[in-house]
Amino acid sequence: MAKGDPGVPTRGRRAAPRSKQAASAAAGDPELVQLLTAEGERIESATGPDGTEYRVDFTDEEYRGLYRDLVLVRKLDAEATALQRQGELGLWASLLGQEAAQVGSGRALRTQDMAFPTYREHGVLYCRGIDPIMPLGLFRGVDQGGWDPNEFKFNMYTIVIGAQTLHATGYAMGVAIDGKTGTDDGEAVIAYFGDGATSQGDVNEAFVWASVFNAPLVFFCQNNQYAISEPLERQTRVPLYRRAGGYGFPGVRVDGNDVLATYAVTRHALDNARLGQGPSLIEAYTYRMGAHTTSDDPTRYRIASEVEAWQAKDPIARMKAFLTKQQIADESFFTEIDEQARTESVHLRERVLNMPNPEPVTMFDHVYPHGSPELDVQRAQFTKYMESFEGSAH
Amino acid sequence: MAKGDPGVPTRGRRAAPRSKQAASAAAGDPELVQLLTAEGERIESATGPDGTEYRVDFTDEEYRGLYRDLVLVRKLDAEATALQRQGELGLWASLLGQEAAQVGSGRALRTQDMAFPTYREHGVLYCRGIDPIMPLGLFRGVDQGGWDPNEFKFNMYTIVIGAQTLHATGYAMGVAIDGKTGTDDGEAVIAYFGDGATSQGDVNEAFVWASVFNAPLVFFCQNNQYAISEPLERQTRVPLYRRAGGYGFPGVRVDGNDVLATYAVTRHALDNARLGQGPSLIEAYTYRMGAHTTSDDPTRYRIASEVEAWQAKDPIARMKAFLTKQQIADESFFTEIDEQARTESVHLRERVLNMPNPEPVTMFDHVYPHGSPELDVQRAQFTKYMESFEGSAH
Amino acid sequence: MATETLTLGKALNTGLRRALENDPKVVIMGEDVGKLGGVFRITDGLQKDFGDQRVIDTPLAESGIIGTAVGLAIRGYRPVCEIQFDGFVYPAYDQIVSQVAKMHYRSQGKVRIPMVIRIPYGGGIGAVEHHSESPEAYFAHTAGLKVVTCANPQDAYVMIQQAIASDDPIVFLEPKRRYWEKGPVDLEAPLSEAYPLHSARVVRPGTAATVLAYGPMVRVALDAATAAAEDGRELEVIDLRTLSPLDLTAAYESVKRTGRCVVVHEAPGNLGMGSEIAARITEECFYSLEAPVLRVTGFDTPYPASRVEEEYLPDLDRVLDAVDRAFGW
Amino acid sequence: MATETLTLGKALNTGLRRALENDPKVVIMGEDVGKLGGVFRITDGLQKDFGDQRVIDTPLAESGIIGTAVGLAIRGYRPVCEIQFDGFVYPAYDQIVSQVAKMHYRSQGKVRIPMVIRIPYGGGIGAVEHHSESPEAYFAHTAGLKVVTCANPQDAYVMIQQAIASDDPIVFLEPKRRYWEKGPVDLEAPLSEAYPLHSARVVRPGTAATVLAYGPMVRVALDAATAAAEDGRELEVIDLRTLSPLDLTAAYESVKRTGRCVVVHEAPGNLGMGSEIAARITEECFYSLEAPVLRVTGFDTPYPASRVEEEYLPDLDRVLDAVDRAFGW
Ligand SMILES: Cc1ncc(C[n+]2csc(CCOP(=O)(O)OP(=O)(O)O)c2C)c(N)n1
Ligand SMILES: Cc1ncc(C[n+]2csc(CCOP(=O)(O)OP(=O)(O)O)c2C)c(N)n1
Ligand SMILES: [Mg+2]
Ligand SMILES: [Mg+2]
Repeated sequence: MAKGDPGVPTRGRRAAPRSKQAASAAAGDPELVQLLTAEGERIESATGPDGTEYRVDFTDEEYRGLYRDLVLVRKLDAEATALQRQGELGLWASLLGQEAAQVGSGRALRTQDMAFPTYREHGVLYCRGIDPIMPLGLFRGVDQGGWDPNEFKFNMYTIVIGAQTLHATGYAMGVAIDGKTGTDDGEAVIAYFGDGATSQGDVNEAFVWASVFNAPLVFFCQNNQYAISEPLERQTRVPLYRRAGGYGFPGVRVDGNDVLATYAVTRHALDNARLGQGPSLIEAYTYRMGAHTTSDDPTRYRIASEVEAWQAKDPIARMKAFLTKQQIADESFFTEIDEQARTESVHLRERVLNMPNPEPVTMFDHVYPHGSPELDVQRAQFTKYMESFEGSAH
Repeated sequence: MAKGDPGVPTRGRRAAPRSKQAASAAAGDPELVQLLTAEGERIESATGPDGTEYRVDFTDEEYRGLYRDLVLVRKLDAEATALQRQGELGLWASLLGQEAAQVGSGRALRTQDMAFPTYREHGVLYCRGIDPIMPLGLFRGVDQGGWDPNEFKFNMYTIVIGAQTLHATGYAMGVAIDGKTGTDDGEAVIAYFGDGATSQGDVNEAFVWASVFNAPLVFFCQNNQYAISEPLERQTRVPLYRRAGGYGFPGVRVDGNDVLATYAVTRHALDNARLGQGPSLIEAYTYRMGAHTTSDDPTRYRIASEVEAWQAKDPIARMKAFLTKQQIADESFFTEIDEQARTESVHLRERVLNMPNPEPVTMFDHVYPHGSPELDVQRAQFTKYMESFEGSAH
Repeated sequence: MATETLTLGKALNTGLRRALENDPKVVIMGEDVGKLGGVFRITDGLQKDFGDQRVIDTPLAESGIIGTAVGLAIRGYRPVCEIQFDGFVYPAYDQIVSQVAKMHYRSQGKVRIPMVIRIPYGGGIGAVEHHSESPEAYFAHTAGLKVVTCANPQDAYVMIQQAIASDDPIVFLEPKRRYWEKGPVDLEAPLSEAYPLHSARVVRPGTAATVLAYGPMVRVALDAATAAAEDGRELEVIDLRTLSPLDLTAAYESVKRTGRCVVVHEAPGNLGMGSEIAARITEECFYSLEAPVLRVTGFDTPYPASRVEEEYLPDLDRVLDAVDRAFGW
Repeated sequence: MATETLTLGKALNTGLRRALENDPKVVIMGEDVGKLGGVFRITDGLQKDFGDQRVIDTPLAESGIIGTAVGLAIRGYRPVCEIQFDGFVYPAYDQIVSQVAKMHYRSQGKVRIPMVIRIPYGGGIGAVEHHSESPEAYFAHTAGLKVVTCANPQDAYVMIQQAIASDDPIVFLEPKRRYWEKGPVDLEAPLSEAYPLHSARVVRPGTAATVLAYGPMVRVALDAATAAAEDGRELEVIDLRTLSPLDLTAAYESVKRTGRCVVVHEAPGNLGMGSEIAARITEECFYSLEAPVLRVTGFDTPYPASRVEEEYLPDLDRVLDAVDRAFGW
């Protein structure tokens, strides 16, 4: 990243006491790493529980780019929610409120890094350069995920809670076996999961394996405070980032509504991984502003005032306040971004409406790389059966 | 427990500095709780990682009782190994080396406490008052465990690694729902498992649940340094007792070859649990002196010198040295105990040799509490089929 | 007689409420079963009325749900576990097949695990992957478990109570696409006089061929029978209700009369319930069969994307096609 | 031709060695597979010769073994996972049925999981609980997985290499009680010319009745055929070898000739391979069958204490009894 503009603190200046205090004030948690307060105040640097100093050093252009990402992924996400409401998608798992956690971590990835998402990482997917229509096929029911994980270094969505953390661990073990760690341009891997997922056996096994094999892996937990209706207290009685210590690797809690801090913390963890220093756990402390999915009714289990309190910590509003105050961007920029987001979402909508239904017979495709004679028979019978309904059957 | 004799330190005398030092000297680990060194020196008290002071206050009679337990379970275990070598058992999982961990924790249990063992807790089983022949049926292949878990408050052996830790957690949740915690005579639960088991999803899920539900449960991990051939480093890169911190409950490492320290630590943890203070983890640091089971050949994966080093930390030898030095017992006592152990093991052997094979038709018993018409048919067919071989078929 | 019209989901909810009322040892546990009332609202209102120690919101861990329920059962409770969707039962598979199913056997009858594992199952609701599976064969193949499934509100109401009252560990499969279908439910008939849990039932008598179905497919089979009747073919439809143990008494009797049999289920055909049923019926009715037992099932692929599930799932046409084939054999 | 006499276990060991030699992407992983060489020594010596990054000793966690192997496969490796005993595969069940089996389908062919899951299975070795199970139906019912099993050293040597070379995810079942049985193994015949992996094989031609078996039961079927021949009855014995997909071509042809069929396996009969095979053979050979397909299987109980396993497991007498029943139908 290039150097920051004069109005923004740059690398090298120490401001540890201020950071601690500000973070504490913002979230009531002295251990929360924060670089941008809810009011849009920049904090020069913040100290993690192991003493690591986190800071960022962005150009104006880069700050504006992060803002653009945040707005775009929120808008595309909102469009998907609207499409679901109109019956165009079967379901949608919105990222509303988690934009900074996703863009911050997604932008921290380098091209060679591999990501393993859940079903909610539309923002990370966007950062990886994947066409945002891709996950809509899954939620529309026309496919089960359309992109090529190896092309974009972004794996398939995983719906079974936690399963992907083991895949990420294995992949990272492979990176290490390949000798692709230990240098600046080494490869790192990131595994996304939620607060609920931390209770699954698989996730804890992933902790064991990553630690024992010193895998170049960042465990990125978006703690959005809920697993459907279950509040965090149903999964843990201590902050989640502390789980890491029990397995012998570092854990850090970052303000997940702060795109700068999330970026800094993730970048640091990824770099450690690529340098061969093994795994770490990031708990991105954030909030699921919407429903769990479009099928969910959160009014049954949480109160409006809680949502309002988090509204005040909105990741985009604080970034906008910062850009404005620092005169990095003005109204015309914001309008332009809104317009771009609108255009892209209209475009998305049009393409979704035109997404064709798959041919029924394609359900027999890709069950096995090498096929199966049994399935060939079933496919043939099915084809014949379907043809029997056609007026002009062969 | 009644008051100790004059030669033994009693409750209330502080000796913290000495304890730390001694433990450190003995195991190279300042965090190891120890009350009896490998040489049989008593340490007045030892401090756990959370500052808890551990001490014991036994009468001579009680010290001798613990010694008797240790010798007896070792002898009975050796007899079982011999029986296996002679083809009388299909398999045996020896507790050799782990007598103190098992007797110390087993004797710390109160009558109302419930234990969930693995397949190696013959010493705990003995302390629970179960006829030591019971597990031999399982290893002989005549049954799959013969005692009544509710009568003895000692559950069935569990072979699938880690599964019983969840059972223990659920049982402990039931204790809490029953309102049987919060008083001196409350109930507590103990779950046994090995170092290898700490990698299983189930065990980590048990940590989550026990913590979230504040279950009156002691996780008792016998770290015998191996899971079959896999050394501890294959399961963790930090001491296992620290795992607990990540879930928000206390963990402590105790010298598992020290029956006094194991007793003290377990008693303390159980009492906390029964008082409603929730779960804790004990790592009993010990060593599997024998093979994993009689099917195993440990010479393939560990060196003799390692075994020898642990030989010097033998749990029985140090207890004998202590009793001798403190004149709590003399040669005639030791001879008497050896004699008693010999008699009991001969008795055990005789009874094993006379254990009848089950009637084949009993394999249809107890599949379901309420039976099944399908199985009734199979049983009837089987009976008829078997009768067709008899000379005097009906 | 207090007959009310209820959805199948509400009938289950009412049955669970009765079970909680009748036995203080009954506890419900699962993800989101409390305040939310479950993602399908089957436990709606129960935590409010019975408290959070009777209706327990759990951490997100299926092995934990079943494993701790085993412990609660050993402690004397009667846990009713909800697995949120069919496709999420597999993390608990080890606890189910190696512990729940075997504890009674292992202990020679000394330990009972009176547990009910409720699983909404099957497709047809336009869901994403893992939300439309039919895992019944995995459980029915497992000795030590019993497996039942309801197809209408009355059965739902009664069977869930019977399952909870039973000391056997029971996998209780709920046809999720039928949760919203309504039917009469007699809320007052005593449980002791109810139709036995592990019994199949003829739900439409007929003479031409026998159609066996269960859970979500019973409606399809009945619809097929109605359509066939218009063509003058009277199909006998049997709702199997219990998948383990299977109750094929009525089926044997029926096939011996009709000579033709079609089994319908959503699960893939290979090693599905249909295979076992076909094998048994062939053994029992060998000389009565005019055609082999034919199976109308999901295909041997993973459950496909929802936009093609209609073609994946057996429907009226495929049932009638099989009946035709049986007649043309 | 370099034919050597090897035990089945040694044949597997040699096949694994070949696979490691031929493809640097092949990695072996599991509990105790390294220094110890596995509890059955199937991986004996391999870590020593190929290093601990090719033969990986893992933490004690089956879901972890399979889950990380999925990741290694995505990375381009070809993991060969050892599950120590049949009864310990269930903690990995979720990863196997929801990930390994479905990744290729989900990704529309973009992601391949060329994984082999080796499982020593079956009883007869006097073991304690969970060490004698036959879980094949659980996998064969799962679309997206292939399932094979070997019955002799030659097949063991070839099939393990074929399975590793295949891009399909394959559950490779090893008949543990046959590990110590010896037979000739041709170590030089090129893999490309070997008998195809997913094909059954007639191992003894006959005319009177068809006996289908696989894995540990092939020997029992052959012994039964020898005994029957003494009574003048020539049984045709087919070693199925592949359980998913099933290859019943030879069986259909055989049953059409013999009119009688007996299927033998150790797993419980209910929903076992025998059910599927019986159902298919009945469909295909309906007019040739003189008796229903009869199944000789383990009983529908958990695997019993080892002192009665001899009576639990199908043996020569039970096979002959079934053949007699088929003749007396
Ligand atoms: C194994 C499994 N169990 C249950 C579910 C159903 N389910 C889907 S999302 C979810 C909650 C996940 O919570 P969390 O991990 O916090 O992620 P979030 O949805 O909040 O992003 C549940 C229970 C599932 N997908 N997989
Ligand atoms: C789920 C499962 N996987 C594998 C095994 C096979 N196995 C039996 S004991 C054992 C090692 C257990 O090690 P540890 O937990 O340290 O206990 P220890 O035997 O040392 O007392 C293994 C791998 C098993 N019983 N269960
Ligand atoms: Mg969440
Ligand atoms: Mg161990």
